[in-house]
Amino acid sequence: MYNINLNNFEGPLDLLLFFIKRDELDIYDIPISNITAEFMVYLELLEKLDLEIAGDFILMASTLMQIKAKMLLPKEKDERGEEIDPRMDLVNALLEYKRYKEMSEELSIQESQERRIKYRGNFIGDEKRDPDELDTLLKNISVYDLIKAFKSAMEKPPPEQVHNIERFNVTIEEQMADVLNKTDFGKEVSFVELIKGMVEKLRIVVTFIALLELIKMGKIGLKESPEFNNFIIYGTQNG
Amino acid sequence: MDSIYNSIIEALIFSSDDPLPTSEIIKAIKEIDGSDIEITPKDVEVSVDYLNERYEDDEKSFIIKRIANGFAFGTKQEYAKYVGFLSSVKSKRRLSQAALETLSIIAYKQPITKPEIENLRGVNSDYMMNTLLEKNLITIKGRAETIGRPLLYVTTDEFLKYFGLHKITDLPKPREVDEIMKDEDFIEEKRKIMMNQIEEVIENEVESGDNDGSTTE
Amino acid sequence: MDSIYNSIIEALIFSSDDPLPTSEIIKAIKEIDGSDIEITPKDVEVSVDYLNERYEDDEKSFIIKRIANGFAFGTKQEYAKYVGFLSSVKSKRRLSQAALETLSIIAYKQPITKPEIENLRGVNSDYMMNTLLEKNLITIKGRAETIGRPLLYVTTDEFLKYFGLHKITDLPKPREVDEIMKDEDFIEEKRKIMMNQIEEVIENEVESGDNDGSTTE
Repeated sequence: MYNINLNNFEGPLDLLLFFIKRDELDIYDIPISNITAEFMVYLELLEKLDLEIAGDFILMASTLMQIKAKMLLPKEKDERGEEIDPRMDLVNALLEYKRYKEMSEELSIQESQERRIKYRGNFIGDEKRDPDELDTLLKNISVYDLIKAFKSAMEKPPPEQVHNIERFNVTIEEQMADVLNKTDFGKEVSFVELIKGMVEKLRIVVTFIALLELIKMGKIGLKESPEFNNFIIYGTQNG
Repeated sequence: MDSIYNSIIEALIFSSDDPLPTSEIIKAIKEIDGSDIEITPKDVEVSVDYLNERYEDDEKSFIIKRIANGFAFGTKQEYAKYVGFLSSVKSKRRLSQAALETLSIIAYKQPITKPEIENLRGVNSDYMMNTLLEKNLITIKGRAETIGRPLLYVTTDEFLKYFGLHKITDLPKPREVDEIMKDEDFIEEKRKIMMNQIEEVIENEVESGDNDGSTTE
Repeated sequence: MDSIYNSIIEALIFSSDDPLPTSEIIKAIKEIDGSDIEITPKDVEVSVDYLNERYEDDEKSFIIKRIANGFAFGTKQEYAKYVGFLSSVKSKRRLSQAALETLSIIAYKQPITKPEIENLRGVNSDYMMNTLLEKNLITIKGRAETIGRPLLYVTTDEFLKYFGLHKITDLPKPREVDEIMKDEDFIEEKRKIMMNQIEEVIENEVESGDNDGSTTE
């Protein structure tokens, strides 16, 4: 009787590979009867020692016995009339498993090598400067700044003179929706950009009132723009 | 002291997760290379000074600093803004545990209102909600019919993309997560049932086939 | 690219607590010095190579490694025993054979479902999957389109880092089944011998610097 370290096998496939290697068996022509018997001895040993047996070993036992039984019967044939070896599926599973078992050995080597290396893990000595000062992200804009920017926008001559007069039907609600849309969660738009293309002063006024309304509701925020007389509007949505 | 210890001292300080005291450096070297190695605290000081001079000469961006009774590597002041930018970007990008918690509540209970979220988490969630909105992981979808008509929050397509999901129902079910966790009792039960079923087969098999009289007991 | 960026790139990598991708390096530099700074991924690569040559010439105990899709400073192998003495290396437990097996299947066949893994291994893998998920070596990414829509598993950046790989494509190629048959035993034996040698060296090193008797297994 060979010495088998009971905890050496990761599963039934591993155990079968062990048998095949130990007895120098041809994997394509496994003596299924012998190997089944060996497998059963191992299984019983596990039982006797009251070790935890995974259901997988038991499942393999039944698979082996099934194959064994099929070997005694006339061979089934595939669609081309060739005999199907009842061991074929098992052989394929063994080979595929062996492939990954080999790779796990590669990985184990990599693991060993990598364990010899230590990456830097102590960063308290690093000099850091908070880059906040670089951002113009400051919320110290007063309503005065707002009015100033608004006034400057109103004073700019419209790019084109439009003569036709139509019924003017812009609402604060519409403009609010427009602003919210343009500042959709995190998106930013500058005031100058926002009113670009607005030819009617009234539309700019209504947009401005919409802005005030949204600020009051806390749905947008303002911050400084690098440009003079302009400011950035951004969405906040904190309810 | 042999000059080879300059590199070893460098490696030791580099690899330590805390500022490394002189005594530890000496201890490590003696432990590995033998207690007969002659190395004094003074030697270590001299070695660190030598290393730092080399870093200066070679225009390295880091030096060894004396911090909290030990030595630690640190990047220099000249690079503070670059280093600072990196760490601020990182801290912004990493979804904090709190954000993740909030996000998971929204993901599994959507559509959900802020009061409901706060009720579940037990803390104010304004900041978290804003962060998630800013990162476009959640969005607002209508209002609840309840009093005050609070806004309803749902996850976005960006959220799905981030987590590699096609649709929101692809989220792992809590049950599936439990399944991954090993349930010892369950496995043991399953084993016993299977074992009993196969016991008979084995016995028949052993008797009919390789009958040597030894059966399972 | 100005040579001053060698030092800046060095500082950025040195101060990053995770492997730093090229894109982050470029972003940090452009953010601080202006978006008109011309710096390409190629420049960063060249710079890192230059820095590493300098470390070699200066006999530094650490170099920049390409790992987990980025760059990180790490100690050279020669210093392993000293570094190991400072604990954190030796305290890491090695992965079990079963864990490595499961991991190699996931690494090569990702994205992959649990039933597929179990089919290949021939054993129930709940416990292994849980261990690997907890160690952050694998993670869940979406679902398969097959019946039951099982969860899909992939390896993480932590996996790359753990095995010292730069990209997932750096994994050694598995052999074809035919090939395995041809020289099965020879290769197998050679590998075993190699493994044992490496193990021994490590264990000796760890043990020699470690008098509490707890070694790797």
